[in-house]
Amino acid sequence: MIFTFTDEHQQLAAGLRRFLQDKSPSAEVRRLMATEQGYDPKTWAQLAGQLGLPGLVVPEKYGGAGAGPVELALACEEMGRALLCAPFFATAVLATYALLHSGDQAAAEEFLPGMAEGTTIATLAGPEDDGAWSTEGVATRARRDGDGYLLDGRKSFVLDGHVADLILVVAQADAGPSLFAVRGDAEGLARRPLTTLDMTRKQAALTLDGVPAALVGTEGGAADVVTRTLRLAVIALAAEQVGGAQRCLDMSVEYAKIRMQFGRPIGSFQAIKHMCADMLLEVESARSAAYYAAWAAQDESDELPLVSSMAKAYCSEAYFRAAADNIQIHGGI
Amino acid sequence: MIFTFTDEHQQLAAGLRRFLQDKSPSAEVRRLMATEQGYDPKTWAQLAGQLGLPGLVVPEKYGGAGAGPVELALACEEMGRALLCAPFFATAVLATYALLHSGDQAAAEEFLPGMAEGTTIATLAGPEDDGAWSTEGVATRARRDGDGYLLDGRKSFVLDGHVADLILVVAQADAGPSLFAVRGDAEGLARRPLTTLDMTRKQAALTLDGVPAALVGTEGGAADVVTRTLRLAVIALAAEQVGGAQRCLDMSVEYAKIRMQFGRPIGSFQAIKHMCADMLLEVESARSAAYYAAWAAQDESDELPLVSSMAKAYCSEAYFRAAADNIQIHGGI
Amino acid sequence: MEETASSVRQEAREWIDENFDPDISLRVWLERLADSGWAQPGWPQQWCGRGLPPDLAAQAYAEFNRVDAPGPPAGLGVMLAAPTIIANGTDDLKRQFVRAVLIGDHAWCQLFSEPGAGSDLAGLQTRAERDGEEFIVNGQKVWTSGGQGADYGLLLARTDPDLPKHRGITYFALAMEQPGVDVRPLVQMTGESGFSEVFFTDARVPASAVIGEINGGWGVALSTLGFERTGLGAGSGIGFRLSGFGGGKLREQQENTTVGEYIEAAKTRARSFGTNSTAMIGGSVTPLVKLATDLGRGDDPQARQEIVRLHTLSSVNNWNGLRARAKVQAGGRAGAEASLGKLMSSAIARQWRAAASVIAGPQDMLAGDDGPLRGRVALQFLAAPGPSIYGGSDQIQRNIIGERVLGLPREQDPSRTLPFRELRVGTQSSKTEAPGEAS
Amino acid sequence: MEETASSVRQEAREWIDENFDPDISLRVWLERLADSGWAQPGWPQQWCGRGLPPDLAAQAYAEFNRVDAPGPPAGLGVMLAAPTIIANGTDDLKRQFVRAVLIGDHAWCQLFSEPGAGSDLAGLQTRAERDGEEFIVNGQKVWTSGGQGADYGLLLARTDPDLPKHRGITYFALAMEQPGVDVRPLVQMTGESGFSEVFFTDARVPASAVIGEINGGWGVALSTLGFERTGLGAGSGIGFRLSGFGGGKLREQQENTTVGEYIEAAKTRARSFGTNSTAMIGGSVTPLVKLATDLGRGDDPQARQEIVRLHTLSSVNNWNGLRARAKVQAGGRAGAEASLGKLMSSAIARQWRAAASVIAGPQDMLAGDDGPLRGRVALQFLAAPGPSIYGGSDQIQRNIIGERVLGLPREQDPSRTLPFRELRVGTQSSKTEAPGEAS
Repeated sequence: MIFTFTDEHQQLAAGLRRFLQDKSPSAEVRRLMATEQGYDPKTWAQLAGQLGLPGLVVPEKYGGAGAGPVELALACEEMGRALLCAPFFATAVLATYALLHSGDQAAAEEFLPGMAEGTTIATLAGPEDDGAWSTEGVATRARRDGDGYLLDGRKSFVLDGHVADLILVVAQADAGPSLFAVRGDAEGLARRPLTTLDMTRKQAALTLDGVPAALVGTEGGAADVVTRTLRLAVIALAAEQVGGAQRCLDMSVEYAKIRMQFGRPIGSFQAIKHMCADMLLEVESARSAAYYAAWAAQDESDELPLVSSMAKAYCSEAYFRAAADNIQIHGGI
Repeated sequence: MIFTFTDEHQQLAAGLRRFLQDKSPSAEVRRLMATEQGYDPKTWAQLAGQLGLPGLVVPEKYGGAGAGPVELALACEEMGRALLCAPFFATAVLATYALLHSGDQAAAEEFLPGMAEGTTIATLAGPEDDGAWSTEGVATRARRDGDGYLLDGRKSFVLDGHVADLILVVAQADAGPSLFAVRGDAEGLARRPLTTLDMTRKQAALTLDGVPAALVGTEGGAADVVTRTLRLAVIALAAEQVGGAQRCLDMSVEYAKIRMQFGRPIGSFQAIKHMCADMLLEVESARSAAYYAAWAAQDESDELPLVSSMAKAYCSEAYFRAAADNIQIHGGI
Repeated sequence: MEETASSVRQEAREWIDENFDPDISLRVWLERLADSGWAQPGWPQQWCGRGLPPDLAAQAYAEFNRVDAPGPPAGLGVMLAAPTIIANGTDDLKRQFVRAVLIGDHAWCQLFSEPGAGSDLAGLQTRAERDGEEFIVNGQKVWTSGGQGADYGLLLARTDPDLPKHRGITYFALAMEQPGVDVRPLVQMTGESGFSEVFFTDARVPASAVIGEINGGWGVALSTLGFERTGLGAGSGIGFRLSGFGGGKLREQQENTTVGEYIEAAKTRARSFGTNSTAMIGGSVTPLVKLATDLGRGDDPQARQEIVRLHTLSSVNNWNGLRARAKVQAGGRAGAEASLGKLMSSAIARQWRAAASVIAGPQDMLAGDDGPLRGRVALQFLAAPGPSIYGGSDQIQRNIIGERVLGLPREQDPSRTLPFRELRVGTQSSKTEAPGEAS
Repeated sequence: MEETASSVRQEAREWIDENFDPDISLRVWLERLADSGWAQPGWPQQWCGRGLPPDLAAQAYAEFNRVDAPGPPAGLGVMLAAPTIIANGTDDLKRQFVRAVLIGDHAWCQLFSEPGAGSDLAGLQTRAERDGEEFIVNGQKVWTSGGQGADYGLLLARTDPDLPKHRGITYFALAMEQPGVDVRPLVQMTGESGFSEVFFTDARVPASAVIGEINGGWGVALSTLGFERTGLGAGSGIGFRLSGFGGGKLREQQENTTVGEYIEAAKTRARSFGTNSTAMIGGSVTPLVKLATDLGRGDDPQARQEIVRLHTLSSVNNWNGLRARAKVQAGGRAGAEASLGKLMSSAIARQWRAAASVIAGPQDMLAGDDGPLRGRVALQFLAAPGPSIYGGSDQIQRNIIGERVLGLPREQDPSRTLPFRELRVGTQSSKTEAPGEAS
């Protein structure tokens, strides 16, 4: 039932939280975000080996845990709380859902087991230079080459594109925008890391110059795959934002209790107290929104398109404000 | 020089403030706003006789004071502060500027002296049912009838239209939107007072059924007249809003100093103190905006179209927030 | 036998099959409901309830809502008076008042706020002086909802001004129909009159009507305020979807309306407003979408942004309520999300106004039949400041959330320890002052 | 002879005709300016000024700005140190420091804030202990702007912890180039390093370098903070449009640059950024309009609303400054509008960020050369929280406006009377704590 969490849910979240407290403290996040690679392969391997996290929503028949959007949301909330630097969102959300939604069983069998066990880092390359996810204006082209295809064009804003072993590329084929599997080490593929504002989540620009590729799903099928994938992915992102916002609130409240000015804790001043109260309002509301959307996804509700967008929009603004207020309360650390 | 007020300016404002404190206290405003007429003819006559206010920007040759937009702004600020219920804005701003901008000397000679001495209440009827001031979509039509015209159509949102002796109506003539003078008691004219949210400023809907009218200015000239009139009128309105907002701030601060809760004045709580500080920021900024725009108008600066709109937009929001915060601080009186 | 979700549902279903009849009068139905304990399954068994925990009570409500059965009259009687009396009153008071509320014999009002005591309720000045077996009440209350129809009032009055402000207050159940009580309606900006001022001139209340201890009224008041906060705002969503009506003045009508008629009328109201309340539009975007479409602004990007912003706020508020409810139903306690509805409802009222204003454009200047949505936009405009003030202002809510939920330290308040006599309250000029400010 | 606007203008014009020469070095020019009194016409005649009231000083500046003449180096020396010393220092200190600041011999930094003393500056813990004719300084300062290039620092240190916090503080002019002073740059979110931490380990300052009285430093600090508030935010707009540069470390460059070269370089900078400052874009919409146009979003209604909102805020802020200036020029005193620039500049920074974010869309995720406006959008994004914290947080500004401008009552502050020793300050764990919070 909606908003009713099972013991398994709670264990998932608690276990992951413990793992991340240990493996992804602030200092480690700062260290990793300053590297070009952007994540620690050892931690990633442990996330896979100990917790099976990369395969969380991968069906069991492909070696995953077969969990649903609610479990994913809970996991993402914990990762957002820890600002985990890892290719989880690209691999385990974007690429995983894209493969599943493509309906291509052969591709699923080929790629998902490696993704689930953490040995294949994967991503979805939709946007080009304008950053739009809409498949309509895609300029990257696919041309037939024997049994396969060759891709030419540019992709940008590709999450973890600089390290991905598998890149699912949206390109125009004869029948319209289609999804293709490209190896990270494919010939003709040049990858350039982009300088990102959020250094904990790396992005890359790709140049494709006759890159060999395999069709995933059917020609002309990418629009539907991308739409359905994003619908679920933004819920995961919203949950991640809830985790981050909650951490901001926790930090603010903790600091406001111990920081003394004018002979009293700053949290006793209404200016700070009310800011914290408003943060709580927004963080809890964001959580309700993300969870509701996750349940709508789990239940395959008709509301999903609406509520997933609402959750994403609300959680983004709540996280932004929580981060800004957290800075203000800490006063410039 | 910009923002430099003369002794005359200060005397104008101080004199008007004293007059309004006497003639337009809260109780009187409440009384008048509940009447259909919406103003006190005796006070209006005194405003004209003692202070020459209706003719403030009417050139001296038409019996006015020949003042400019800066004096008008100062006067409007005082009227806004007192929430004066009177047909000033319709007569002395909208209709006066429209007549002056029409370039029609005969009309100016015919109407302005009476408007300046307060015996003619005048207004400008631009918008129709959709409330837009744009002259492009005007549906009211003017047809030739001997030397004059007959008007057919509907006008709405006509300020003080229910009591005006002279209504300047925008209507489509052969050469395009044109301005026409219509007597308040003309045959074929039906006026219906509208129920307004702001009860201190009355509006009316007009139905024109073959109403005799005289062309003011040239056929096809209304677009320019209306644009230039509004450019000045919104500055007067902005100044009026500054006065109202300042009054809200004054009331808030005064109350916050004397209202005791939890053994201390509520103004000592940051929640209230900071609200008042933000109000001050906005009220003073609104004042700077309104004054700057008034000076741009006075100097006939090229900036005028831009800054008059900026002043109007900023002052509207500042006034709204000041009023809302004033209610919050008073807590529901 | 221990109750379970399914045992409760079955019991309720069986009782409904036997007792629910659209052709009986609302009066008879409410009596059956009260006497069976199903009217408030969460109340104690000996006081018209069934002693069920909230999650099981919710199971029962679901059964009643399945057949649209009306519950006891909504209002302060069920929401505040009876729970306060059950928790703090003597058995005599419980006998006198609990069932009476459920069957709609008594309507109640709350006599707490004063011109000088709004946010700082403990600064109240209305006096109750002992006179044998009675107290004599003098003073003034304000912002009394439903003061005109009320049969009884929950009165806070000062009984010892030499004690610090929180410690000299006594809580009474006062009969409103007596010569010393004068109820005068207040007219709001909207032109409506939902509140009253209440003046006491030697009004009388028996000492037996004290709820709790003499001079111990503050603790009792806090329990009432707790019930109030749960009732306003998002609410838990637990209870009868449809409420009956009552109060001494509506007794006859209650007997002349059948349950079936009443349900039908309620459904008709709900259809016309998209809600079963006629009071406030709340956060519904439906009328605004209609307005935007009517005015040809359905494609305006700003109008759309504002509408979605409103829809998101009010959806999120509902989801907060659902989440709190799910925790309760799962046998847990509602968390922080339960304290947020009040603050959120202020934001929703403001956003409704902002959205309406963008959509209505120039039409926003008009009210009454000339105004958009036949005046409802203007009414909402004028009503919008209300939610951030009544029932504890936004500022007080933020204090409460900051202190009680987040555990932030309170401000020092020296006025807590001063004898009340030495304390300055209000503006000390009772004629012109304004109550209920927001600090 | 009494000076008038026209006599001042004429005098300035004549002096400029005789002394202004694009071919002399910036160094020579600054010396001429300082010795003539034109560098700061508002300062006293005996201390490198001309003793003119603000309105007449403004007349003089107008003449210098007509020929783009550079004024004395911008920075804390002219803005804070010299005015503080002129107002509070001994004549020896004035001789040592005032002219040196105007000709760029000394750059200054401000050693006020500490990890435990941000908003509550008087809670500072850095100690200065008397040792014969010297004081020995130990402790830590933070958020020191320009700490790395500074020759001297305005230091606040505690000299008597047995007095209440405001009364045991002394104000010093401390030489930065000495073994006991360790300046460590802080890296900001933007990757820049404009601030330092400064650690004192037995640093030394002569007793003759005390500004004001021993234990009387708080009053002196308030005068410095007054100068600071006028300098940050909108500013009065009065002064040289263009500033020279200086500080001991730039002495050579000062002598090798001609006035003409310097003016030309400044103009080039101004053209490329639409402002003569490279530090912050401030409220300029120009780059955002360009960005919107480049990205094809020039017609986007939301982008346009945000851009105009920004332009309005920053215009209004300028107008507030102009209005304050006009009052001063008319011989009056600046009113409330002069205190608002600081708070407004925070709002402008936030609005710049909000507008840029709407315009940039997905590009907003990128920084450095990949980012919009070659990374400046990202830099501004990270810099935006700054103005609401430094130089007195928004919350402190609102306290000041509420109390000093509007006359609202202060909160009780029992910590004002406690001996400093008994006071808890900061987080009491100096290693991990964060300074300058916002209350």
